[in-house]
Amino acid sequence: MDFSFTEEQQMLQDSVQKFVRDNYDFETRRELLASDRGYSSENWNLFAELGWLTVPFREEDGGFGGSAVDLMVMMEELGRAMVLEPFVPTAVIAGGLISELGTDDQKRELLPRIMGGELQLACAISEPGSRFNLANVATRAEAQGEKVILSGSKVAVLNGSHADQLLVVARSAGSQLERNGISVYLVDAGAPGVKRHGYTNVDGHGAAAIDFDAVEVSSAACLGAPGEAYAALEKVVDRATVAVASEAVGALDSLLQKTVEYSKTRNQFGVPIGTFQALQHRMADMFIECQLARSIVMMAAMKLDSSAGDDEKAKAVSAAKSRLGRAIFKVGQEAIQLHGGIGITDELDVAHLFKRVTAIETLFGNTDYHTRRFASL
Amino acid sequence: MDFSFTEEQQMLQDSVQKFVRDNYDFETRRELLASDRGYSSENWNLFAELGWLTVPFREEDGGFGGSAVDLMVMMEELGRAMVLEPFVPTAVIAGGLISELGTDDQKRELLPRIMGGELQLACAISEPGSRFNLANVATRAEAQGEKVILSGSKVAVLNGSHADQLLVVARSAGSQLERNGISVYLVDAGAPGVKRHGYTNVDGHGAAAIDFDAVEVSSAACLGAPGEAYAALEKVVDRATVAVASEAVGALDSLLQKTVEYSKTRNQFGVPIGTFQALQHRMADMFIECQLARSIVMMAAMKLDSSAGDDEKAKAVSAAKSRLGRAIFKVGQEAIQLHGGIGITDELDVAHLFKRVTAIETLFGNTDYHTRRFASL
Amino acid sequence: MNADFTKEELAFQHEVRNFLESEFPADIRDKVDRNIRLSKEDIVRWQKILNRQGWMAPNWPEEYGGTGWTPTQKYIFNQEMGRIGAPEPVAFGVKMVAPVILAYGSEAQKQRFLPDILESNVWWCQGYSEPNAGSDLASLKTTAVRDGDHYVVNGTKTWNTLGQYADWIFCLVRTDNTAKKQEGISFLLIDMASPGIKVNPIVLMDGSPEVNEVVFDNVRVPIENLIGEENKGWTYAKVLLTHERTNIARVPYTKRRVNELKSAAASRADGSGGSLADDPSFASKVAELEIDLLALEYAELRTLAAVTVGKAPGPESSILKIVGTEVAQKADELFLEVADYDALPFVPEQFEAGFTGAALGDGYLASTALDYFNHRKVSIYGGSNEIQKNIICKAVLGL
Amino acid sequence: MNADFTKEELAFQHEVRNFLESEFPADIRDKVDRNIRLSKEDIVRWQKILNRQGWMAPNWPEEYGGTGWTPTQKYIFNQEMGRIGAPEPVAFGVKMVAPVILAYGSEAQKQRFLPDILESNVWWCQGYSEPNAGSDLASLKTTAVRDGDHYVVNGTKTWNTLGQYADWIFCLVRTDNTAKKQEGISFLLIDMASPGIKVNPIVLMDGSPEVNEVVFDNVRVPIENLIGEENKGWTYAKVLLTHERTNIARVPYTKRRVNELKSAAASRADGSGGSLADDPSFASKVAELEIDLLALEYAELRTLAAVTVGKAPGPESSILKIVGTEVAQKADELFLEVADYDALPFVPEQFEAGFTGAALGDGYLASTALDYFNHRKVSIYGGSNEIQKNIICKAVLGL
Repeated sequence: MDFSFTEEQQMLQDSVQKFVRDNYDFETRRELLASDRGYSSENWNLFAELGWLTVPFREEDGGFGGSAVDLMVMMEELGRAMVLEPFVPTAVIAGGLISELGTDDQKRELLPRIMGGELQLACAISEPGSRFNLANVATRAEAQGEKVILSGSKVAVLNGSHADQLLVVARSAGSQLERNGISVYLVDAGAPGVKRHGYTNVDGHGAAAIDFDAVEVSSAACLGAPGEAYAALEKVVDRATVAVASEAVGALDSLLQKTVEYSKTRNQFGVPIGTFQALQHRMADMFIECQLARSIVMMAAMKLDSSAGDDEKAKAVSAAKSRLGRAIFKVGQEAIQLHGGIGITDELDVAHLFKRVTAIETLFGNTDYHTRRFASL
Repeated sequence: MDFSFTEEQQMLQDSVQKFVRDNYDFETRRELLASDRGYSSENWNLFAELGWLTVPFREEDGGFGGSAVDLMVMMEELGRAMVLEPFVPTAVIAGGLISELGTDDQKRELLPRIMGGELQLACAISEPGSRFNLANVATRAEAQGEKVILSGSKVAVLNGSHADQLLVVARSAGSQLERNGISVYLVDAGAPGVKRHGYTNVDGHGAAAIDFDAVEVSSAACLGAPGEAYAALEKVVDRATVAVASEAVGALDSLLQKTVEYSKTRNQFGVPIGTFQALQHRMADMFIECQLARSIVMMAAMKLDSSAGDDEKAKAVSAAKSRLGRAIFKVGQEAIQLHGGIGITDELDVAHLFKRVTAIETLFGNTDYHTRRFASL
Repeated sequence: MNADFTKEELAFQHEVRNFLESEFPADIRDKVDRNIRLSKEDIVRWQKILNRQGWMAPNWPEEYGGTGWTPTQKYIFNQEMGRIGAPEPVAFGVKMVAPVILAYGSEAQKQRFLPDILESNVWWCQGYSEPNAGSDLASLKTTAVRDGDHYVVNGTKTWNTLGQYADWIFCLVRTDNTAKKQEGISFLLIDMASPGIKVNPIVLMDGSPEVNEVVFDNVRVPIENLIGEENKGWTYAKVLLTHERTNIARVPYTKRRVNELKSAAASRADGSGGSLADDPSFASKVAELEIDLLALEYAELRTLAAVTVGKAPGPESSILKIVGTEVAQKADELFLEVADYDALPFVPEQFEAGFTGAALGDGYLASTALDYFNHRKVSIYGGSNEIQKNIICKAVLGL
Repeated sequence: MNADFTKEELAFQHEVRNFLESEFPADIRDKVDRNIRLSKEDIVRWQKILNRQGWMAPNWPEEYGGTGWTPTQKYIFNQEMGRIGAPEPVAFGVKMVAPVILAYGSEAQKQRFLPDILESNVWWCQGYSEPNAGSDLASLKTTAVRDGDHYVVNGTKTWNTLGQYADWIFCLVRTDNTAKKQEGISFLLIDMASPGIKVNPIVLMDGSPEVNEVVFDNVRVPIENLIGEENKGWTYAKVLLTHERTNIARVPYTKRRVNELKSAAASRADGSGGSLADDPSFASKVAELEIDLLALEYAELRTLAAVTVGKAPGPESSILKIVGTEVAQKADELFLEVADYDALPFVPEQFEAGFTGAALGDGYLASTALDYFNHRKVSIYGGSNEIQKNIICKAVLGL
């Protein structure tokens, strides 16, 4: 058992901290939000140059090492500054699926382009009514000779509007709730029959609802063997869950820090509001929530990297996301409440942190979902 | 709609307030607790003289009027002083069942003796494993000619060790969880085959586990028609629920009041602890809980007396008990915490109030049970 | 004590319900049902209908156009309005400035201002808060300096709700800098068309165009627009804040939200073949919310009953503010749970009349995150919940 | 970062588990399993077994009998002790007075007192709190006045746990009335057999014979029983309070409680034909508790890791106290829910060895209300949770 960072992790942390300090103040971020893409392609290229896009990948695939703790270190710092670039959709989820499921040829073809910053990807998982159940897939993949025809509707596709290529989770066999028969296909975002309806989420991140209307792909577009994708999908989504959870840990820390600072400067009744004991104890409660969230997310990342079995890993991730969810409600709401009116304006970074962590509470399964998943494993 | 007390209710309240002021200070109560019976027979006679034992009964049966609001008014005052005399088991539950189910002869025989203070009763309802489900009755009542043979085990029989007679809920037909086939029999506490194991509950109230080993009673000992008792049992238990809930409302008020008073006199760090804003706001939260509990228990009492249908009445009672349960945990725990060490000693009335309200949280269905019952109705 | 309505009360309920069913405009009702933002015109049109019926100002004395209703009737009226989703009249005129004018204004002021409020000819907004005077309202710095028969007003008011529509603003202004902070404040009515007033919109985190900053730069206000005595404004505002707590708990509104929540959950897939409403743990959370709401409703009814027998509602009504906002915010949280990913898209224009883009997700649910964000305000405004607790501690518990 | 135990750590875990399985006396284990109160003899017997193994004082320096374990080894040891239900050594000697003697005592004091602690020959108790000095511990009033080569001690100590068994007591006493309140306090060791000491039991609300008041009436204490310098006692006590937080979160204990809770729920009827463990809403509550415990465990491990790399655990460890007690109390609440009516009987003697009366209800569950009552203390003692929050505010958040 060991709780210290490796030298590489320490360097990674320093590197991300330097980037957000130099490139991601609140005003710069507001400009990005207002831009067409909603994030900066220059930043993305910089991520590639700095080697960050290699972080989720194994060394044998040309990556940094790919541990969950590496991801955690990086995401936490990105979370503090609410970085908008689609690192999780492209590198963690899509990259992760290619890494887990892809043939050697597919990996050789795609992974270097991801790590080089040349490829934006999105993974179409959820469907209307599927909620957080990864096995609930109605989108069909029908084989027709060497072709496969994809039909169905996907929602909440992160980075869906800007991705060059899409990974589509579709059912090549089995009934709607079955784990068997699920496949992942690589589809060109501009392919005939792909209808993207792009929008921005409340946290400023881009997403899309995408209809696949008899979209034709080659059978070679399937990542690995057809019908066998469920386990990898669950594993990759668990890893993405730890990534956004780590991001939230950073964001919650920011919320706490900004609230404490504000309470020291905001005067009411002739004194800083931070001198009111009722508010002090509530900030202490926020601190406790932040520390518990950090501890359990760290636990989950460490478990993913450990020799534990699949169920134990899944259980650790659900424990973390569930506990984090409670911290998100508590710390987020208290940060706004203690800021008072100014806290609910779009002018203040606190409101944006609050929106991002609230979105993360839902992403990849909300508190209640993960509490039950924990109990069921 | 009308929220004012009648003149009779006002007088009843005054009468109980005077009694507890004159007869029920904490030291007197401690002596009663230490006595063999655990309550005072003189007090019981006084209850009869003052007419309190007529409160639960209809005017046509010689009672005071029998409204749930009457009961509420009385129980709240008894609750403030943690009165130990078994008013609920004898007058509200047993008396209520006789009143609801009994034949005219049975009422004429029994009700005047209850109202006169001559009879102590207990109702044996719960069984091992039945939890709060009134239809879960395994105790059998087998007809043998003019006789009925009762066999089974009862637990948590309030006032069971001192009652002169027992009302036994038994199954004369049907399977264990069925509502049909449930009857109530009047049994002499000293009848052959009745084995009482008396004990004191954590709140100082007497109770008993009672085994019925082929106890023989006359078929005339059945209250009303055999097999038809469930609806009346549910109704009477709902009324008893409002009675103990009202008692808890009084006790919670006492807990709040004593906590606020203590906080004004207990000095730490050179000032009364009641000047610490963190504690002040927690006392404000206790006050809010007390008011919400009071409001919803009042609602339930008013609904029981209204023209609402059975389900709406049951739903109102469950709403009240559920909300009260949350108030009990919150106010009780905070009262102890704010008192600090002295609060957990047997010396202080606060600990006794805490124990009583905690017991009430369980009585006739805990918070969770009533939340679901509310949702299911 | 009696929970049943009397025959008269039942008849009144029937009357209100019939009126609302027939007179609440279908197009506005449809917007409410679809969660489309109402326009100023919608609001004014509906208020004029209410006024034609004589029900615009139940809280006013009958001689000035009030209804003369009992507290139970007011309760019934609010229940029925909430049931159908009919909006209450905007509070700033009828519920906030009017009671002050009624209690402390001159007869001339009453004649000049009240009819236009009743008839919705003039839209009022509130000028209390300032950037540095939030919970500590009395520390406000906007000054009104006497200059002949005018006051000259300078300063900045904030959290001004719907000020973009307003014709008039009622303000607390400082008329004496030398007195204790509560004692140098006056209550002034100001025409928003006066030269020197600038309204700057404040964008909230949900993107809603709801609140503003109002800047006063040497605005000249005739002295006849002063209510009551100079330097007594704090007392006027405070007395009214304590007494005018009708429907502060917003039970009818939250009841409607909870009903919408339950029907949304009933038609919402749980992802595993069932409906969310059948999920026992979700059902328990909804039940707790309904139970809280019931407790709140009876707490409010008890307060109303106390008023009936002549008692002032008193600081206990701070409970209604605290619990009313907490319950409403809890409903928002449960909506988030129902909506899952459909809560997330930020397309505020889809809630504006005339939006023709493709709807995202389950129509109604697509506003849930925005509602959750927007409603964080309710525990902050109107005297933050922390201030309400201070009031309970001081005035009720004697701490 | 690595969650896996090393090969050496796994071997150590194996060694500890084997030792406990074979050496933890079966009769004591049976009492623990049946929730029977342990006698003084039970406790001393078990501590002597631990000491024979050399594991009595993992927190001491090796030269005085400590184990030299890494923080991970200590963690493993605590986990294994908790798993089997083996009680930790009573803290007052080995964990509370000993570290003070080790850090600030003279060599003579170390030689005199430490071996008897290690060998459980002397039972220590604590004399910190006083009736009027609770959270404000430094306001204590018990005086020690120098008289020749003795101190004469007068005053009253309270919340003295298991003092009825104690041979010695360590006290904070006031030796200078003129100094600031923290600066006139000394740390004194007192033989409980000294004339003038009276131990009065305090009955707690669960009826347990656990705490006492200790009255000192002109008790003469040799000056060689003073630890360190006169008037420096507060510093000694405080430094140790901050550093000696091993296992303050009591994770292994609560883990065991949660496992007992789950097995109780599994065998408990829900009243409608099923088992309580299958009830989804109850299962969610248990899951939340387990998750909280996991978060707490890793918060503690992070603190231990910080200690390993030489950092003081610091005021963040106040979290461990707060959350550790809250989680334990939540488990008590869920036990109440499992036990329903079986929680209520008050028959404390059924938890004493040799009780022969009829058991009431489901044996183990019959203590649940008493546990719930008794454990209210944990958020009060050892620096109340309010004091811990004050520490966080001041030392961590800079408020």
